[in-house]
Amino acid sequence: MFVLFCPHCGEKREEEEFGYGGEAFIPRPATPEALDDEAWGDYLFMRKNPKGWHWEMWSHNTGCRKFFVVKRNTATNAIAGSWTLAEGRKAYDAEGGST
Amino acid sequence: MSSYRVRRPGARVDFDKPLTFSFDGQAYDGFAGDTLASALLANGTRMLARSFKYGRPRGIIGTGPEEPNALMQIETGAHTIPNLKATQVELYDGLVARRTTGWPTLEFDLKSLGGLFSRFMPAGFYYKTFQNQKLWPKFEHIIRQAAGYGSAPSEPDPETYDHSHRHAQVVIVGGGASGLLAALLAGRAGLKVVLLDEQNECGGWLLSSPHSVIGGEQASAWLKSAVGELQSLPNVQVLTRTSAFALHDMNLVLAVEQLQDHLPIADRAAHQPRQRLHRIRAERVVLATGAIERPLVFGNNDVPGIMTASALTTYLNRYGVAVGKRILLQTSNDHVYQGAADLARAGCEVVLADTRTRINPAWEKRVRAAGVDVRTGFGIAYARGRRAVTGAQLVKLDAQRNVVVGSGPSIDCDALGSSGGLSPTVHLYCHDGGRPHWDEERLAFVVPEAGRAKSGIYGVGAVTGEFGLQNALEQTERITRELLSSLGKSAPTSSGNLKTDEPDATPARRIFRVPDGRAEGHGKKAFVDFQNDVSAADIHLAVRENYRSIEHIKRYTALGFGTDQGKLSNVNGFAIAADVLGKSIPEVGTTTYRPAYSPVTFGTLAGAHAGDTFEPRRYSPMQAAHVARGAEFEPVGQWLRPWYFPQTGEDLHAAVRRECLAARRGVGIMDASTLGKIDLRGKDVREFLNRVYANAWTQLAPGKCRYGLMLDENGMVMDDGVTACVADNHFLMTTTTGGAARVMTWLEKWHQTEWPDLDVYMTSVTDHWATAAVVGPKSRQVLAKICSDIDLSPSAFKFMDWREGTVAGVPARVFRISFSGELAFEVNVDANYGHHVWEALMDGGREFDITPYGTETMHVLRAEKGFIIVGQDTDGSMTPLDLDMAWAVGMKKPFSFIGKRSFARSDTAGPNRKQLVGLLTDDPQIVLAEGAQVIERADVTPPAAMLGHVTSSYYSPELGRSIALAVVRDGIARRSEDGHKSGRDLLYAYAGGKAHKVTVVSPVFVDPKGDRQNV
Amino acid sequence: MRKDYSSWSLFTKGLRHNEGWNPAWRSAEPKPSYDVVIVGAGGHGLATAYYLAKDHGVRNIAVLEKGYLGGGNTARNTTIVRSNYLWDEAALLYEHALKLWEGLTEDLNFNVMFSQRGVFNLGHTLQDMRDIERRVNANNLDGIDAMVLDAAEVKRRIPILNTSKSARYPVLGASFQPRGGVARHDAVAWGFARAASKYGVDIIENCEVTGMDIANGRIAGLETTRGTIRSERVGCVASGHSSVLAKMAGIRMPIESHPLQAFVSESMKPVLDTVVMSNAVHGYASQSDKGELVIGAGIDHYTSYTQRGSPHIIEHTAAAILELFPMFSRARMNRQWGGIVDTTPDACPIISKTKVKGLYFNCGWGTGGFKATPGSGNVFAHTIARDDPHPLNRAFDLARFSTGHLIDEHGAAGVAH
Amino acid sequence: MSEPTMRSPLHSFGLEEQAKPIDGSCGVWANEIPHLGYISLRGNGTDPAFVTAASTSLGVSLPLRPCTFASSNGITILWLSPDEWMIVCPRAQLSALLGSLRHALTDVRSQVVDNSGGYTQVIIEGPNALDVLQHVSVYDFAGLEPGRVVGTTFGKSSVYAFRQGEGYRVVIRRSFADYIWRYLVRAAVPYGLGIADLAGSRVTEEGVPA
Repeated sequence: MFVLFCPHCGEKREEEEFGYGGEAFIPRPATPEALDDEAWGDYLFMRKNPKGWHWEMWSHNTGCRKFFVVKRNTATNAIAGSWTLAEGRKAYDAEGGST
Repeated sequence: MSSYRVRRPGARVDFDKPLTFSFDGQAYDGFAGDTLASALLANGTRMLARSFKYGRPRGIIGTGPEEPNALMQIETGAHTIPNLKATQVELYDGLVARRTTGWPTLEFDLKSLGGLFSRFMPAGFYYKTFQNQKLWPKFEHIIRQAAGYGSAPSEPDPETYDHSHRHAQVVIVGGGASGLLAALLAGRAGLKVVLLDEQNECGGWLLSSPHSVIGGEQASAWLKSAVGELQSLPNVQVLTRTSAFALHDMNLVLAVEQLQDHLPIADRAAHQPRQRLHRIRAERVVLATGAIERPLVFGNNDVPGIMTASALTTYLNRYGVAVGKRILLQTSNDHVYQGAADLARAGCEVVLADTRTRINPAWEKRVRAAGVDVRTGFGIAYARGRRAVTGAQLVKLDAQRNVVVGSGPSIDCDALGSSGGLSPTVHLYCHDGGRPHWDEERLAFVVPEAGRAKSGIYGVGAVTGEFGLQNALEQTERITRELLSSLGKSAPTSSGNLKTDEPDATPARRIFRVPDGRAEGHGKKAFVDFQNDVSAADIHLAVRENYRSIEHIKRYTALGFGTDQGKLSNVNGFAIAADVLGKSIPEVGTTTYRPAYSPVTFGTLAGAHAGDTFEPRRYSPMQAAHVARGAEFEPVGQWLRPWYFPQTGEDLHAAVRRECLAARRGVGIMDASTLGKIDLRGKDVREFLNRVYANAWTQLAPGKCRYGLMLDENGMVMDDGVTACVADNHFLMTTTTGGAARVMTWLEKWHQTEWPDLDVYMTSVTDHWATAAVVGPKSRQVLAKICSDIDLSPSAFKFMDWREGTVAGVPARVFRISFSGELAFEVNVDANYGHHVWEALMDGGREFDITPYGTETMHVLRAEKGFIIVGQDTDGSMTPLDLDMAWAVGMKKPFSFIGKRSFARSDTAGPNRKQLVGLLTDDPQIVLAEGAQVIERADVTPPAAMLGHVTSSYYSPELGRSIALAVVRDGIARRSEDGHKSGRDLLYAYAGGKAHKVTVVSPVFVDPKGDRQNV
Repeated sequence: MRKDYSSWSLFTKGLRHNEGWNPAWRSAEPKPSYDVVIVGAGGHGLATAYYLAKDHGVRNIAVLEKGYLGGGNTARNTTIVRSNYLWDEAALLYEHALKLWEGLTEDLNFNVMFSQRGVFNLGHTLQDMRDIERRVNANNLDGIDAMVLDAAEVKRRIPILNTSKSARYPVLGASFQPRGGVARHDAVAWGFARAASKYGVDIIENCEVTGMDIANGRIAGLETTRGTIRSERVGCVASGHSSVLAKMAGIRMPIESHPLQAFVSESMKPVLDTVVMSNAVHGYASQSDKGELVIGAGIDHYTSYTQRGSPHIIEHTAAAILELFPMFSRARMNRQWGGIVDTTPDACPIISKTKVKGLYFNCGWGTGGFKATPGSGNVFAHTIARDDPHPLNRAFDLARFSTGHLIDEHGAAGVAH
Repeated sequence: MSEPTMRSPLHSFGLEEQAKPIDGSCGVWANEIPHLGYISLRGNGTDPAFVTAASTSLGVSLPLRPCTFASSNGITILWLSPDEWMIVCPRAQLSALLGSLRHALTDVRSQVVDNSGGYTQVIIEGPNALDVLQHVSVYDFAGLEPGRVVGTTFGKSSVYAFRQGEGYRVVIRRSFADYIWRYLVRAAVPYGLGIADLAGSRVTEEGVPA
């Protein structure tokens, strides 16, 4: 069971306070109608699901109700850090946006 | 006192407090401080179980959680507990214990007949026989008759359990010498420390060895002062009778504290839970879990009276029980020597057979001085005796290789202890992904001493392979200082003199299976896992059959799968497998363990999540009013809602019929408080709504309401509800009862992740508003009686309008919306006034015979109108178009709203979609089953193609006939508008073996033009 | 195939100290090339190899396993077998499997202890009962045994079940599939391994795939920790690790790998002779022939490959089981564990060709994999052998995530099992 | 028609009748503080216009540090998130505060919502109050300092909790109140639970003591 640092509340809290929000940084296509079925299906359903470092979202359900970004290793459950959505995006981009 | 009792100085039993208890109906004596095991041994009981597979007589082997045989049924009736290990049951006066194996009696066990044919029942024999699938149930029945140890009680549990969530800087698991020292150092440094020990007092091995020396004083004195100091430190909490059973990610230790089981039932405190689950989140975890001695594997090593050597010592020194008068000890190492001397000094005749030819001279001198007969270079080929050990045949071993080189003496004994070395208790270290490593010198899987310091996990003492007391203490001090400095602390003073009187250790012999000079499988059965009757030969067989991975070996033979979790057996099993495979032990695999370290009561896991606090039950503000009126309730999500309000003698159908007619012809009232409500405000609210709803919201004026459909990005309907425009930048959304939380999170997610720039805030006001829906042609008259400041006239207050005013003296928002198709007003007030307003409406409606109704009538009324219930008429595979609700989809909105793009996919846009329709049975009195399948022909011979299913079905009192909603393939085109021209409207609905003829019609059965809600 | 496991062989070999038993399967060294390579020696992969050899005459087959065979979800599930799914596509696929289960022990000459003790799915709300009615009727029309039972009948059949009306989730009824039951999970992998091996299939353990050789849109071979293996047909059956393999082929998968936990009690005298599942309280239980209660928990919400989940899930499940069976309050959990389940958006598997010619995937079974083992292997073998899906798995292709033809089984798949 | 009367979420437990003055007889004392005013306030904590307008109209500075609260003049403002606060006030001040807030924030990106029907407050005091909170919540209450407020779990529901005076306050949602109270009572059994008499104390007069 994890302890996650909520970047808004500024505290480490137990996992039970949080909800898992799935893979982070899957932007909604700006013009969905311009996509073919496969590209739309990719956005809807395809996920990286890496074995290793994973950028993901959690929401602090019982606390500030904010979504934030966590970088977690799915092979070990080690956590590299938590960020607000905006800060997380910067950190993710600085890594080249890869896993 | 029985002849097995020895008054040992330093023993932890109180000879001044005699107790009585019973085992299998016979009364016995014991003393306070005994375990059930020590008391039984003191009474001379040797056989107290039969083995699982072969029915062999079995006795006590160990002293704690490693015990594989002595599984007991403790107490009777509602208090009974199955499978407790006698070694862990603290004796109390009046304790009732029963055996869990041996049928019909312990003396004669039916399984022992099978045991005679054990050569035909090797590991995995099930897989090779009983291959007739038809006969297998019969075989299985017989197998199940013989299965299992104890029994669960058949009555509800009279005791309770709870959880406690703690946070500590340092958690130390194990209160032996190392754990105590670590706790002292951390405690003195001012850290918040929790020390856990599974026994009734701290001390660990020191309790079995009270005459050891630490820093010049006796261990018992050192122990007393250490415990005393810890108790004086306010920042240190010592929890005894508390077994740490799991270590989870990020240093979460789970431990069970026993609060009651050691007390006579009559003395247990009713207000205290039986057990408490501590969930302790720690910055640092120190594993000081010690080690468990493993026995050697030799022929007939399961005969009662054969134990681990340390168990013999513990029973003597801690419990004052000399298990035998003539004792044979078999060892491969130094650990048994102190105990051998103690046993001899206690008056036992002791023969010590060491498999080594070169033994520790210092120890040899000490034991010989005590009168021990030491024989070197001998192993036990097999033990003698059946229900109690009577002796053993020794063989001469080669000095290096584990082979027999000659015969040895036959030695008589009435107790036999063996030691193959110590197995560190590495269980917890494995739970969160740690892997112990094999130490070939110490012949043990050990936790590295710095553990995984990076993640805050340390090991000290025997668990790291430091088996000597002095070494362990010195190492503990060193490691604990490292730990302290990692937390920015230092140990203020030296822990003083930690010197002991142990001689330097001599290397142990690498031996696990003592050879008997015969090929494996030819000699006497030599057990590795006692509880699962796994012998050395079984491991050989597994390897022979190519079950070569250690996991295969374990699973094929069941090695380590018992309730002792392989504490005695795993290393021996690994070593034997390694020998057969010609590999080293680490090549065979690393031992790993899963929680629980020792079994945990289900009730403890559940804690307070039981009975009326199992899960939240949510109530509306008007709950008391409903209870007072005799409502029956229906769980809807977490809520409990009134289902119907039966009057005397009414069943569901009669009540619903009365309620429906009241709403259609007079006035009814329903509690709609449970609907989700979200207040949205900001200048971009309309745009936000345009994006999250299928509908368009740009034109909705203040004072107006609109029904909306919410879709997921897959285009499927996920929620619906009415949203009101309060002001240009202010809306109030309602959601389904079950969907409220999901919708709130959904909206927040979109806003936070995709559209943070939209000026909109949303706040749940579900609980703020109490909502009473007043429904029916007379609803206006009812409302008029208690609301004077809203013009309720049809021209001033139209359908889908809302107004602010005062109802029953309370500020209210009144919505003229309808889920029944009738004239209706939904009155919303501050929930604190919900009960008051409900009663006021009931009072005001009395002259109109106002009738409260529940969810069932609500369902009938809405089904008569073809209004959907999301989750009942939809199942996550329905688009608005499938529901024939294109009117609620704003395809022209500039922003591609959530779900829109998915409509255009080939399948979603394709033909033959399932679509919402109405169904009418030919026989108007037949009410179809909800969930009936719609088929084309009356022939129901499988496979019959299904076109859809009935989603809602009721008897309509208004129409005097049954009605149903269904989703049917291409249903909209099948609807019968003008007779049965094409015949495609004629179908069958199948349920419970019957097919009923139905006609596909429009889903709107009552008032198709919608006139009634507009009056 | 010679049936060399029998009571007679136990007798004769027993007389000779059980020294005459042969290896259950042959451990092979990898050859340079195979006609078909199956990646993943779990139940599904081994079954695929077995049916490829037996039904399709393919002889030159290898099954690669990164660990030991049957060590993934085959070894970690709660052994429930049933076919009462909601949608035709899924129900017929699982029913195909169930029919194979019914002959599997004899077919494999290996007792997989398939015990048809029946499976109850409890209904606790009116909507549960609607869903049960819908599913049972659909099952009947598909020729699958199923019935709806009311609360009194459920109580009669499971006397120890708490059917009190005051329960948080009172039992209103159940669906019951008499032919459902449990099987011995490890035996399924071993039985298929042994049978496939007899057909000459090479089972290669400790052989991890590290890369795929794809040229001109065709699979040509695999890089492994035991060298390069060439093959023009590769079937991946790697459950939780499917995304990792797919990435090697440049394919995106609609899969997320989640921990799924389970636990067993200590062995107790049998009191529960059937399988009981409940979506509403989130738990399910059966009692093994050894007397252990085998209990499945819900899925952990986050993704993980660690084979362990969070303890509050276990605690919740224990509470759920006590809500159903209060008499187990004083029973004890002996051991808990976790598997990695590969979940899809519609809780249905993917048994599909891919855009890489000759590369096939069988994954996404989520919590339903064990019960499908023989059926999954059977239709996947067909798909690989013919380079064309079997009619029963045609609907389970990857294209459905583009066309929108999802088969939403969340309701019937319900809690993990 | 009867006069409008309020029923608090825990009304059905009849706590008022069971209340007695706090003494040494129980390890835990608890009771509901009913009928307070609750205002949900949303706005951007980094927007000076919002913060100033809200603080001025409330007469209390909006707490901006995460997980803190501010009390003054009987009003308590709980920080819930960077853009959300809960204002707890005596009922008597509710409409005035709502009015002045809405007025002050008319042109500022914000939301002011009366949520008074949706919440109630429970006070938990006594020597074992911390033990009880450790039973019911995963939060490290031993480490909760005065002046801090946290949103956390309470069994399988959630609460906002803060320390005030000798004890703790939990703000709970109305529909969960029945569950939360039962859960609390259950957790308190080992220590003995007394229903604290709060009548006449400043607690009920002002909602929350300064």
